[in-house]
Amino acid sequence: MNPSIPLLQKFGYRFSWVGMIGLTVIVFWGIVALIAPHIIPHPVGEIVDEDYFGAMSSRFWLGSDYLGRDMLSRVLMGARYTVGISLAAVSIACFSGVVLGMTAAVIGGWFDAALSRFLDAMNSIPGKLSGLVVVAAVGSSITVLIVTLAVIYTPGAYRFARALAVNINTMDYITVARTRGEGIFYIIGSEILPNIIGPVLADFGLRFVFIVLLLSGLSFLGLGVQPPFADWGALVHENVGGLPFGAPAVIVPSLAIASLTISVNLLIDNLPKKIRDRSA
Amino acid sequence: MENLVEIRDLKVEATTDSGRCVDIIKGVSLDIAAGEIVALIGESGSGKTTIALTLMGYTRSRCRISGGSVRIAGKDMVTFSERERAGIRGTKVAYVPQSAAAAFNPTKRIIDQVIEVTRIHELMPVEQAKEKAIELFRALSLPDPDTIGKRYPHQVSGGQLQRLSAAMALIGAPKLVIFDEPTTALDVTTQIEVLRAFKSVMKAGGISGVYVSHDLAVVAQIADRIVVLRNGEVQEVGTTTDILSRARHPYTRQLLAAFEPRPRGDEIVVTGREVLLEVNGLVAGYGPLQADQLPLIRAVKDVSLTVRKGRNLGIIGESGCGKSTLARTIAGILPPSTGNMIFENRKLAGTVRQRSRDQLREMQIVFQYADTALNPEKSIEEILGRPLTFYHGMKGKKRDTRIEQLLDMVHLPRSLRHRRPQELSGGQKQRVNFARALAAEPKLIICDEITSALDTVVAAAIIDLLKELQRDLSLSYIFISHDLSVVEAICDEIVVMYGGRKVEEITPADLKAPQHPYSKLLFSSVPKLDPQWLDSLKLDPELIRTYGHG
Amino acid sequence: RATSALAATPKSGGHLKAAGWSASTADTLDPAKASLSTDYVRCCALYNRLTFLDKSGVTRMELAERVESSDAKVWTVKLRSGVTFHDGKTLSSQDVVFSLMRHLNPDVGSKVNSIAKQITSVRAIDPLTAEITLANPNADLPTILAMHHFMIVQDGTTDFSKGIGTGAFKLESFEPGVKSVAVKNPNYFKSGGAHIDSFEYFAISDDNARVNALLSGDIQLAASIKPRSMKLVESQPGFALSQTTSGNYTNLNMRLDMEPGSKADFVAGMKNLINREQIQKSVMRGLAELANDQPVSPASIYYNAELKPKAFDPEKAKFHFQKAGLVGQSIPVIASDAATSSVDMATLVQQAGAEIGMKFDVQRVPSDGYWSNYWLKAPVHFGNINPRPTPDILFSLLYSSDAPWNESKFKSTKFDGMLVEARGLLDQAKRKAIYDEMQVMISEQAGTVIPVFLSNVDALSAKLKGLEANPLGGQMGYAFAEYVWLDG
Amino acid sequence: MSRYVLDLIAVRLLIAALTLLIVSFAVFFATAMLPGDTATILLGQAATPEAIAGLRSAMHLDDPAYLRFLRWLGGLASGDLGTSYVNNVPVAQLIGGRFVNTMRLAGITAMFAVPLALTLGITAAMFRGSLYDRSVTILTIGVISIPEFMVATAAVLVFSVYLKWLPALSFANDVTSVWQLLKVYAMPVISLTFVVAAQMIRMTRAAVIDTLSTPYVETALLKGASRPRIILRHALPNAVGPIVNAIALSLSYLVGGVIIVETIFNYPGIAKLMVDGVATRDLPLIQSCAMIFCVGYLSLITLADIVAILANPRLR
Ligand SMILES: Nc1ncnc2c1ncn2[C@@H]1O[C@H](COP(=O)(O)OP(=O)(O)OP(=O)(O)O)[C@@H](O)[C@H]1O
Ligand SMILES: Nc1ncnc2c1ncn2[C@@H]1O[C@H](COP(=O)(O)OP(=O)(O)OP(=O)(O)O)[C@@H](O)[C@H]1O
Ligand SMILES: [Mg+2]
Ligand SMILES: [Mg+2]
Ligand code: NI
Repeated sequence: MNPSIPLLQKFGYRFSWVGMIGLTVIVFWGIVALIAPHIIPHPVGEIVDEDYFGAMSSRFWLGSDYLGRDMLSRVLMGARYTVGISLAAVSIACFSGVVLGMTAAVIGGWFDAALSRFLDAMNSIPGKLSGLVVVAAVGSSITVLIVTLAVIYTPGAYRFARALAVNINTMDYITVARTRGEGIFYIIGSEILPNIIGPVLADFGLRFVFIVLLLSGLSFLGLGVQPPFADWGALVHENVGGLPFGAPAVIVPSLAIASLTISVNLLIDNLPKKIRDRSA
Repeated sequence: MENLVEIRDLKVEATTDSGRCVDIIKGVSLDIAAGEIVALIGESGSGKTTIALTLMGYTRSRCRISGGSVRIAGKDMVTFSERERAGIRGTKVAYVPQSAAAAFNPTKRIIDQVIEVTRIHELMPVEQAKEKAIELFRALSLPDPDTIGKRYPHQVSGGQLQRLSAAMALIGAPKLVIFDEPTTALDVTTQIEVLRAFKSVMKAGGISGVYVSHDLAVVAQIADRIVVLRNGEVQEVGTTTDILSRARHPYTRQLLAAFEPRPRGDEIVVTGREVLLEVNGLVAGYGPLQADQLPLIRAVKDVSLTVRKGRNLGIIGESGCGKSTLARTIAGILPPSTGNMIFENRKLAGTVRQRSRDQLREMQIVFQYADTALNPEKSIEEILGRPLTFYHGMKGKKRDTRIEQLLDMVHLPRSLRHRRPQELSGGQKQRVNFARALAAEPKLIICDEITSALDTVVAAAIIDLLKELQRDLSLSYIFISHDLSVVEAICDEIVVMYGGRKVEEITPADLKAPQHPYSKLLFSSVPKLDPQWLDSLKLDPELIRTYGHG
Repeated sequence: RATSALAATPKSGGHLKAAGWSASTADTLDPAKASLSTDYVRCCALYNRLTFLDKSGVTRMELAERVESSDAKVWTVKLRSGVTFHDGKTLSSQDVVFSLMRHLNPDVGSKVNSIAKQITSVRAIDPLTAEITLANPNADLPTILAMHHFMIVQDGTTDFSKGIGTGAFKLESFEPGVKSVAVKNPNYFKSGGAHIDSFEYFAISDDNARVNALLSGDIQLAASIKPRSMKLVESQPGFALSQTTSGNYTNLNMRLDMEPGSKADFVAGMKNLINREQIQKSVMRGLAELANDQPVSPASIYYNAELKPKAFDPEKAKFHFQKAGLVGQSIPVIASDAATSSVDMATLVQQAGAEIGMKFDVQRVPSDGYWSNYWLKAPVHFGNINPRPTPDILFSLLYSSDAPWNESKFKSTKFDGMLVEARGLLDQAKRKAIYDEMQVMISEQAGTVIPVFLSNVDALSAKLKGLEANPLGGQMGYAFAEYVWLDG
Repeated sequence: MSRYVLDLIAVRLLIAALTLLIVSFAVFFATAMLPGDTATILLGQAATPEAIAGLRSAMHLDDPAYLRFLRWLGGLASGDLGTSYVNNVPVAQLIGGRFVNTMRLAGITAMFAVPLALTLGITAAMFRGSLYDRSVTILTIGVISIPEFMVATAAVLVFSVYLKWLPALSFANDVTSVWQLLKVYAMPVISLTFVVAAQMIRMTRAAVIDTLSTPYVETALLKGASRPRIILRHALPNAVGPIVNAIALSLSYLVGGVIIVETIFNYPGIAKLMVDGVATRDLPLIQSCAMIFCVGYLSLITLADIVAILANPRLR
């Protein structure tokens, strides 16, 4: 059996240690994102090292980057952008995708058909390309990035949620709610959503990874957060020249990304479960 | 060692969500002789399926055998390794599941699934296995035995599928076959055919059987001995005749009593005879509209009926005759193609959307499957509370009180309010389902087969409840069922449907003498508690040819 | 290291694979339209110019035998005889007329249209003599003709996809945005012709990928690598670097006709705030020479060595900003990957500004469309200027009042007058005196900060010999294919 | 194939045409939003107003954009993809070879990634909750969360620069033997597999687990069937629908989403072509590439639906 956390058990929840680890890492990065400006040892833009791609040392815990800037400071500040932008974008994408998907499933008919075709059309254009076009057209700012990433990933979330909701929509309890005369918002919010939330969250986790990746992909194509700041993906990219030397400047942000995405998925796969006893 | 099966002090425990262990079978002992058929009966959740499955050395996930022994032909299934058990499954002991429809893999042809046992255990060459399967199909009086195997599960009827799953169990020539409620989901006319087929095949092969059911009348036709279970314990064991005629245990008596038909007495004080609902020339169905503005599949064809205040209308007919479709049309879920409805002297629009909130409130529908009619993610409190808030704007304390009243009304403990549907038994779920309809304070409740999935005790309790509530709240019911005794017990008028049409309308007084031939067939197919009933039953072959569906 | 191979005798044969850094479907073999270095390299392999610049910046004759004038206004070009195009046709003065005049036709979309405008007519005098008439005297014409765009193509050519020229290589295949393959031209007019048998050229836009392709042996030359990749190349045996400091620079422009550049103190402050040493050391890792806010590079004979770079002096900068009343105000600075290293430079300025209370809002914009949308337009932005062979071209393109690319909108009638005066002078010493003064004027008055001249580093396999630096740019002024050979 | 499937294909074709139309309009508006046009971009730093005007008229870019777009759309109806603004080459010719390259890379990656992902997904489901299952989950997430360019660059460093086993570049046209094909494609395929496998693994695992709890799987178990038999014969055929859907979605990424891999391995495919098109505002090229991506996506999705239907006798 799964070892679980006794404290939560008291409140009627079971929470596996794997999920706990995930949560801890996420909370850690969340806190870092919040307090980063106050704890960074050097300003992110300042060149403090004579050398570049410096190794870890007591002065620069995580070495220095391609310009000789302090990597620790840059990674800590990068958390703000990666965590902030990705989380915001994935939340918007999943929220709108799921709401639209459920609505389409419930309303059906031409609304469903039109929306599905439209979003299919959007989905068929590769994300990096639409990102490229949008950012080239309206410039790069945090808001633009969030909205663009969200728009790119909405159709996918829609497709996924709609498929789930269509199944739920055939259940009798939805019919019951309808014959009661309930409105669409009650039906999607209170009847359908609780039944698809599990897979939707799992999808959220995967989509989060994709958004972090796309963000770094955009920085590869020269778009993204404004200097001197950089998200982790951009940090990896700008320092990828240090790879042959095994520079921490490229390894550390990669690890940071992996730690965050893995944790989000571990947490989602191991969310606290309410303990329900059939015979209790 | 003369008994084929010897179960000694069997204990099965389950691990609950919180990691607690609960005993679900508490020391059951049981013998089955070679060639004997033993029935396990008892209410839902009494452990019938669990015991039956231990005979194959199998328990559902999160359960395990915690003590005792299950010996089959001298070998203890409990101590066997998983590999040894697999060797016995299908060859020595075989299982006919409760719902054949779910037990067949929808993507594979029937014949491949039927002969799979022979391939797994390498019993015989494929060709030979197929021939044997066809023989079995014939023995089980399946139509087109040579070709039926080439079909997919969804291409045959429920009754046929149930017999096919028996063939699947019999192909490995097992010594013991376990039938888990094989006829519960079938209508009476089909049930007879299936029971007959089972009985003759078992007799012919001298096979032992375990027959799990909640229906005493069915069990009476097929079993040599009956084991009565409750809460994972054996209450009483005896030969079929003994149990039926000389039951000692009070619970057994209760089961028997519940089976006694209790026709609707005249104790109901009917205040008026005004018309509540009038339905005229209703046509409804599924699929795209045809040139004549009617749907492709017409499930309800020109049905008219009247429900009066304080009186109940029963609708019976075989599976697929359009009962549910009619109910859904009246409830506004499925818009009618033609015909009109008048409710409380006002015209009733075809769809829910066009009906007023009051009209919706005054007519409630209770679905057949409580499992799918209750949202698994909501607590009982939320389920019952929503119509209260929605129709009556109740909140907070007032709503809580009312929820408790409703739970009292349907005889459910108040402590249940925080549970979720999957934590309730079938009967409890159906009561919640019904309480939700009551919460709206309706004038008419359409009950679509609400007792079909329940055991007789619980079903009888629900019928009593309906009657009681009708007295207190002056309701009317439309009561849909394939089970004649239930309809008889509660309805003032009965409509018999066949193939989407209303073939006859009868009052309980004429019950014993229906006019329409189909009604006659239907009425005569209801099993009796008499063990000889099935063997002595002679149905008009002409009727069967016209209305049966082999 | 590249120079050590010079003494060796060239070997014939072999297939050379080399990679530049940018390519797109816009790749062209039309010299007039050439815009990317890849285009230059291909054109140099396929065509010839009338003149070219050698490694020390001296103008030499190529297709022309002589380019002469008595007044610097009417020039006579005498062509070499017996030069044939790849398709067998003989080069004639008519081809020269066509090749030069097409730059004046707006339909051609020539990149040197504005320079070509000083040509009023080109006439064929006889099959091997052409006469070029200029609007105003310009003693630099022979050098101007050495620009890559003025390659000689065949008279009447409209379809350039065949790449028919007089060059050392004949085109075998060309896919825009993918690659080109050319084989040695056996009838090349220069004795000996090219050393290598065939030449494959393409672009790898990712810097690390380009270096890795070289190190793995897939290519023999990776053009223009980043300073940071040098360490890796140096650490591997069998590879060499070739460094060229030409006149290429990335500059910060402050438009003098707009806030905040219209405040003289802002411009002065910025010139003090830019840390040239740090740019040279940290951003360019030493691959740069300090510059002094004017465009003539130290490699040029006209370079004013007296003019010293301004010192990094935040206090003085602060004084100027305070005087301009700009402290505390947020000033947008536009940078882009399109202008080499501009983002890093901007970050340095931003950091230095932060220390004296100046807030610079660095906006990195996409490279895509940078030149048409931001460059010359934004109040404070970065530019990147490729080397030009003469001060006259630089000044008239970038600093005269009517210059098409007057980045800071610098206007001075005195400057304009001096430009015209120097242009007509055939006496080099007199011109240098005038150019010296003009360099001082730009450095003091224009709204441009030119912190450093960027070096170009090409990485190559040690087997590739004969590559020399050239003031026109990396890859031997883009013309290496004709001169290099493969050893072993 | 039954009438149902044929009907479905017919309807899908109609819908596809409609979707393509929507996409082309969307792409048109997006392109129109981009600053600058082909003339200004081509001239770059040399873009003086007269030069721009001249080039524009020479390239016939004077007409309003929507007119040019409608003309292109008209041409498309007759199968003509138009002519590139930038180099006057028919778009079909520009795309031709690169399209083949893209399909080849996608095909080889699919041949490699799909079986791998299915095996991992199915085995993870089989041993659900085990250490193996957990490692597969963490590894797949870990692997996709490392940026593509990092994976690709690291692979090149190791296999090309240090070990010198594989070429750093993948020019598709140099291939003459199978061995060479393997060598040339090894690294791009590995990098792409990293990217696309995760989603397929997760979906496969989830779908198989879903079917493992069905009564017919229990029936098979009670027939004495072995674990592999249960998974392969009973669970898998019923999980085909969601699995092929996930495969289709992942593969559609291989058609248009591989810019980074194309860039790093200098592989001439259409993703890079479209980026070029965007950079030069080459409307016919952009549109044609978008059409290809859209057709690729739609055919994959439709194919997935058809496979799902064929796998389910109830829908056949
Ligand atoms: N995994 C489990 N955890 C806890 N309790 C369980 C679990 N599985 C079954 N039970 C309990 O075991 C008891 C016996 O269940 P079983 O399925 O054998 O009943 P049954 O008599 O076949 O009922 P039915 O007529 O509804 O099929 C029930 O009370 C049920 O609640
Ligand atoms: N959604 C649907 N689409 C097409 N046909 C349907 C649909 N639902 C039911 N039918 C068909 O309509 C007919 C009547 O079905 P209905 O559900 O009303 O039967 P029923 O009398 O309630 O049967 P049962 O006793 O099995 O519940 C059947 O032949 C059925 O196959
Ligand atoms: Mg059971
Ligand atoms: Mg029904
Ligand atoms: Ni029944």
